[in-house]
Amino acid sequence: MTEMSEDQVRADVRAWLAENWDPNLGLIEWRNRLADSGWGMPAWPSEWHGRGLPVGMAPVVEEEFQRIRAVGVARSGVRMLVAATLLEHGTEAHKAKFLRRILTGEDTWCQLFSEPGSGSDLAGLTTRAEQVGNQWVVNGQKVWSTSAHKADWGVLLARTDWDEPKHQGLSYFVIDMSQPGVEARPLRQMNGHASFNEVFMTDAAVPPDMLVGERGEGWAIATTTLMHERRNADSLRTWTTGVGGDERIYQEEAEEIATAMAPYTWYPQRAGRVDMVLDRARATGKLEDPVVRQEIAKLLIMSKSAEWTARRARAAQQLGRPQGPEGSLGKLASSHVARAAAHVHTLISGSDAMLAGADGPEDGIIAEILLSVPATSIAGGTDEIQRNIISERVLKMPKEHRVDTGRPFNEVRKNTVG
Amino acid sequence: MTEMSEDQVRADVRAWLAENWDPNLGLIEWRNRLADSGWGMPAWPSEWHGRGLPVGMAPVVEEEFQRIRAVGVARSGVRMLVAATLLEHGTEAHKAKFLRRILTGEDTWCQLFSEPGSGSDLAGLTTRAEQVGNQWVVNGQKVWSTSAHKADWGVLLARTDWDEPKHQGLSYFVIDMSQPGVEARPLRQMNGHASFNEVFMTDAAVPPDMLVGERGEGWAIATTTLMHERRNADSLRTWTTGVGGDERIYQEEAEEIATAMAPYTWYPQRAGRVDMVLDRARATGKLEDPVVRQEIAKLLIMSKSAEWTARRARAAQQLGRPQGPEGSLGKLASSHVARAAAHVHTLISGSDAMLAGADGPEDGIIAEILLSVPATSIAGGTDEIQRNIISERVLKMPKEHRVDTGRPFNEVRKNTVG
Amino acid sequence: MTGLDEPQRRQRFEPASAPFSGTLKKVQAQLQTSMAFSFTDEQEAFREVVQRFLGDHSSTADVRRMMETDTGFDADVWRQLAGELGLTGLVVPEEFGGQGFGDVELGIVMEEMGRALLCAPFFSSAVLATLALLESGTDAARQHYLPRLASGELRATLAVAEDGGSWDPADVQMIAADGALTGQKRFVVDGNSAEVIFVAARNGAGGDVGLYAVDANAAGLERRALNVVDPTRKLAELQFAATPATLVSGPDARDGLVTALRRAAIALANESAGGAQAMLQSAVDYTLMRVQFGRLIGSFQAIKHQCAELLLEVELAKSAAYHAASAAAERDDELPALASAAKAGTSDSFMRAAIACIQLHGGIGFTWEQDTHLWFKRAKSSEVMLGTPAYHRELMMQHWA
Amino acid sequence: MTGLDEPQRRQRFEPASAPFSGTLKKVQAQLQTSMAFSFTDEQEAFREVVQRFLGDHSSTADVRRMMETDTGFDADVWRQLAGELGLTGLVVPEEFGGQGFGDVELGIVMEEMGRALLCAPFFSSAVLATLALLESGTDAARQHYLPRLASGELRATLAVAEDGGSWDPADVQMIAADGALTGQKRFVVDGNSAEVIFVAARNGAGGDVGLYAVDANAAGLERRALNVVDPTRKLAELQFAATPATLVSGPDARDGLVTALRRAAIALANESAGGAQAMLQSAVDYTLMRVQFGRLIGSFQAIKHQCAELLLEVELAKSAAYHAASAAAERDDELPALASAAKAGTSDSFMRAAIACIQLHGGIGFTWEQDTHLWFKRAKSSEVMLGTPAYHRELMMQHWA
Repeated sequence: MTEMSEDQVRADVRAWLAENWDPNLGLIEWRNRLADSGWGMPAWPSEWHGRGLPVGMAPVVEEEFQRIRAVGVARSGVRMLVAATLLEHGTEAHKAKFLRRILTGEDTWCQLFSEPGSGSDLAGLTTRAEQVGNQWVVNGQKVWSTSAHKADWGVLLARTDWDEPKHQGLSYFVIDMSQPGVEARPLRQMNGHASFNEVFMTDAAVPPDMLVGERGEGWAIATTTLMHERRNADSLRTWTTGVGGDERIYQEEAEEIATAMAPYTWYPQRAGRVDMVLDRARATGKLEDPVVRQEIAKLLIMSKSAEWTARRARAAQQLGRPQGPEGSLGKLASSHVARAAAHVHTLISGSDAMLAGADGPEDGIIAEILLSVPATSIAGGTDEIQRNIISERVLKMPKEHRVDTGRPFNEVRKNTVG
Repeated sequence: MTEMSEDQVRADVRAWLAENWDPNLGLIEWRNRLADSGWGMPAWPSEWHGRGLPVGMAPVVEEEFQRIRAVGVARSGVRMLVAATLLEHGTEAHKAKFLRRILTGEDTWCQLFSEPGSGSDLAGLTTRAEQVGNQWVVNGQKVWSTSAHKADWGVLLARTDWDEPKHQGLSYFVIDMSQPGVEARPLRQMNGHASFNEVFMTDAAVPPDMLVGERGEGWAIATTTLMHERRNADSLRTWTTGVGGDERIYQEEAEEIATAMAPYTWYPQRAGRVDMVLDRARATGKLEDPVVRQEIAKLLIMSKSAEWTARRARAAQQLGRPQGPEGSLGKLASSHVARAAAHVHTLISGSDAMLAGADGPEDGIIAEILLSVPATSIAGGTDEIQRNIISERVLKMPKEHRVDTGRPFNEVRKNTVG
Repeated sequence: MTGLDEPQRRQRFEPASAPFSGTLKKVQAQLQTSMAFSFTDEQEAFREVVQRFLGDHSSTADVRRMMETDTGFDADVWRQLAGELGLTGLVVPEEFGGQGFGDVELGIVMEEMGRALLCAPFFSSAVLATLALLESGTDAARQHYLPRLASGELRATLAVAEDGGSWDPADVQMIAADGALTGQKRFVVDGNSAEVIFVAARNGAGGDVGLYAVDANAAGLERRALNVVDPTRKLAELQFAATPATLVSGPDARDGLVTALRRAAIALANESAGGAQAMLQSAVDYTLMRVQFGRLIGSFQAIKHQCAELLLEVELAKSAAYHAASAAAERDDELPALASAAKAGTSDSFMRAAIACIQLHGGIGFTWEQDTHLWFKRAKSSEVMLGTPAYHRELMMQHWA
Repeated sequence: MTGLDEPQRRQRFEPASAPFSGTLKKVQAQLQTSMAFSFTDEQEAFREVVQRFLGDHSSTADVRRMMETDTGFDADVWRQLAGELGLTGLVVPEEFGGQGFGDVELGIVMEEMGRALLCAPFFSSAVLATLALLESGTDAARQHYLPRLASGELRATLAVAEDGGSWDPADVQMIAADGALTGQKRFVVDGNSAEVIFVAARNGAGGDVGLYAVDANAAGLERRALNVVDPTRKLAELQFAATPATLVSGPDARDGLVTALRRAAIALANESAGGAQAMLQSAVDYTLMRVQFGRLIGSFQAIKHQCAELLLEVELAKSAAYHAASAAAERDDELPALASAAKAGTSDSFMRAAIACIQLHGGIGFTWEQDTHLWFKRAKSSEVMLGTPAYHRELMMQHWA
């Protein structure tokens, strides 16, 4: 592949779009054209629905799509993480079978990693995959899988070797979610939403060719996925800015977005909605209360300082400077901010803090904040885990004494759950 | 010894006092009479300056002393703890040599347990006592010894056996503080007071008969002392309520008290002086400030709740009920109260919080609070140690993994200090 | 159960060590002479009876079942609680068919109910309505209502707060005219299921606040269940449109209502102390069975230290609640300050304990299936019910400073 | 050092993700267009120069030596700091013989001085007095004083606060009449050693606040060192009795003084951020060499977690301080709010970091011999200097709400 200039790329994509873009196409038909041409994922290899362009060219292509409001490939859920993993670790058969339908949105995927027992200790998982005859037979329970009840396929981490140390006995599979041995049940949260599923696998079957990578490489492969997850944490924002329009393809895209976003409606509330505080205080008259003013000020100082800290980290990164401590702190800071925000919202709402839904302040948003904020200090790594990471990796303090690594998993005390 | 009735005891002491009490006696002369008669320590054995009465009779005797304002035995400093230890573990020679002069106040004692390195880990001490010829030769440094620069004798904990586990290699000695190998230097604190000493021992000599108990029993014996210390933590209050008067003995007692109390003048400030908060707020006009009022209210609720909790513990004890969790919490609660009080005093004082001594609010008391409060969460067991104790002993959570016990002390990493 | 509140059985104490200046000296003098710092053996036995009853009838399965219903309680359990245990008449004097006990025993019951999260109209009927009648009702009204309230036969509630959400009778706007009420009450506990509602209303604009009884079936009364954060405690909005009402207090019921609400705040503080205790216990129990990284999570020092701080928090809350109940039982002068101190202190502690309990459970603690959120929601609602902690701290300062 | 504050070198950023309503939107718009979130390479190099200088001249042994003196500084070090490094003229425009740098560079210097706890009249002379002249002085006064202030030849200070301890010029009571001042100023930083004192006083009772220069040797001026909690920063009380004074501002200097004090508060915030950083570093270093129970205490999880929280605290403080300095350099509209946010945030953080540092040192941390108390005392004095955190939070709300 020869190097192409930005102008050349721009000209190429523009020409192709002029030829092919039609908002009256069906969403899947259009995306098949993207997959055929490679313009949907320009940085992917040309043999797999891409054009083999440098990653830096992707924004150029995106700009041209946006200019004429052309729709891109499907991006919701874990599909992009799965695709990246399969591109890196999958067989040719995997790629042929799955990549196109990931891009078109025809197949939906879920991630089956966490278990009720695993919590902060993912590698301690105990879902079992055994070779029986010509198949893998899977038994176990997974949890925190978004949209598993609608998924066609799942990526599964299961223990295949119990005599290996905990990180070495895991394998990575693709599992067919439509089979009878797999049951996904919605898992309701304390705020009433059910954004996640529990997935029960009872003698579920996985054909041998659905093992990704080698047996025992599961942890290494899953770590790739998790790294993609971290890197793409912000992508939600990017792909949900559907442009909208009356034509068929925009209607179909809007529907797809609505479905994909449904589990996430409470996420902004989880962070505490600091943005609502001043308006709420003004509307309730509490902005005149010196005690409330102090609490608001403390919250705003903390929240703005956390934001500025994140920007310092990003600025250092963009300047290519060594990562300072400020980068590792965002998660922990957000817990403090969310908790303080819930406190301030309660202070502002007074008796109204007892009310939810249509009876509650801001049409129930305040109640949703109060009941969602506890997730911030847990989801994606508890505060306790963050403090471990910060003290060990940033402050270089001694690591916690481990009793669970370096010996056969069979001999390690297993994770339990309440 | 036959059982005596309360009335009989009261009649006896009253008769004896009528015969002997004379406020124009010298303090030491009078106390020698107490030691001879046994009325100074009625619960001590009759062969050692006591009367062998049940402990429950002591208050009866005390009442009779108070009724006619008769002075008691010397009680300042660590003397009573030393006396209790010697009574329990000392030889007859120890008792003959030391007990009387402890009671008369002629000898002053200090405790040489803590070391700069020991901190929370007293048993890790490294002061060395070696048998050289017919003597023990002591080398090492002690710290936090109150009034060591004025002491005639010290009780010393030193390591005699380095191949034993840490708690088993310690021995308990009495050391002559007046010898050249012992140097006591005042240790200044951040609040400017010097209530404690560092004690440097360089080839200090201890005759073999000044070993208390057996070699290697030091930890067990010191634990007795420390238990007495805890039990007598409140005794300071008791014995400092000198009645006063013009007669010779009262003058001498007042002088003795003033000397003994000198290191403790800042102790009330260390606890945060919650009692001053309302008056200070009133005097500065800050009592009108709603924000300050909230902080005062939080402090008072916490402080009163802590006080009520202590009373619940005492009530349960007095009723002979099993000790509830409330008993172990006082120390940790006092740290929170002290810290909150310092915060509130700063809030009330504003710019004046920068000023000390005669320029500072309340003639420097506020500054002394601000600079003394940090000791509350450290002295007598840090907050961290308290949380360990509470979680392990009260909540029955697993004990911290120990790497320093059960093997020769020589192989254990030694305590270091900054 | 006779003699439960015999003052002579209580433990008396020596003076405290730390000197307190100003008005606090007076508080302390009170403490020295009249406050109890331990429960009597009879009170402990009583607590066990209540505990056993709630153990049988208020499992979290029961709580979950009841919280999904409209009325939010089980009529059978209510009958037993009233009949067998006599709890509904606990603080009703014997002359009105009650048990004649005091605020300490009420505190014990509320603490245990907070621990077990009982779903029942106890707080609305046996506390709020009963205390309002006791503190401000006329003799006739007491004769009329108290026996049936004591027996549990009648379930009533108290309606004070309106749109602004204030429980200070001075803020009441609703007006009674010609024996009828017009206007709105909000945050009425069990307002949708109570059979009689005692309503604070003014005798004409700017008039004194009186207490009025309204029958649940009265003409012009519309009741609507509010959508609540805490489904274990039902709240309602009541619309009155020329609804017939009977004055059941003297012409000025304000002082009586204020006292009733203070005693109710103390009862609520004891409930919160019980809730906080349940959260601590649940958190510690969980850390002692949950394994992560091959170890009980309760063996991690950071977890141990959090639990130690939580224990302190809970014990301080209990002390404040017990002490206030004791003050109420003794009709102590410092009752207003101690009630507010207890309300503010315990609701902060309960909230913090619930937050910590979820945190120590990790992801599972955020699920509906796990029980912690039931207490978390009660903590959130008790935090602001009868006034926020900040409001009560300010009230406390008005009495102590 | 040219180009230290070239705005085009600064990093620009994309819009923040979280939407902010009301006035905060405006704050955010500002951020997007003009704020810097990283130091330039030149600024980093400048920081190293300052660090090296302070490493050589402000060890804790130096600090301890200087804090025991009356004037509280070393004249030789002052001369080098002024002459070789030109720090005394850092924010003085080049036309007056200064370096012409801005608040970001001033923040860097103050942060490093806070870290090293330098004892010198930098804050009084090069910050307070210099900024007061810059923001409110007449051209003649600037011509007269700034060159000598910039060269370090002259040490001046600013006297605003009086008995009430307020730095708000609106609270100034002192009256200037017939070219002379009468009354008292307190909390004057280095007021006992400064050669010129710039005094805020009213032109007659109820008159506007002007800035007056008073010579240290002027008749009727009595200076008395105050007994201070923080011996590394000297304060004085000044008594004026018909003391000759020259008006050096226009008739109404209030706005200029307010701006000068805001910029000084930002400088102080950066000093506090440096102090907090020193406390964190000292605490972590100690836990990594101190052994207890056969282990480094830094291996105890509870200690590790405290240090992690402390790091967060310190980084948030630094961000607030840096951001406010950047806003001041850009003369941003939000300067008043950001100055108060930085002052409140950093002084709370510095105090908490100092408390934690003592705690993590254990008993040794409470001794005079160990160095932590030096920063602890600075933290306490900076907490209330130029206004308490509560005062600044209220100010911030007046601008943002």
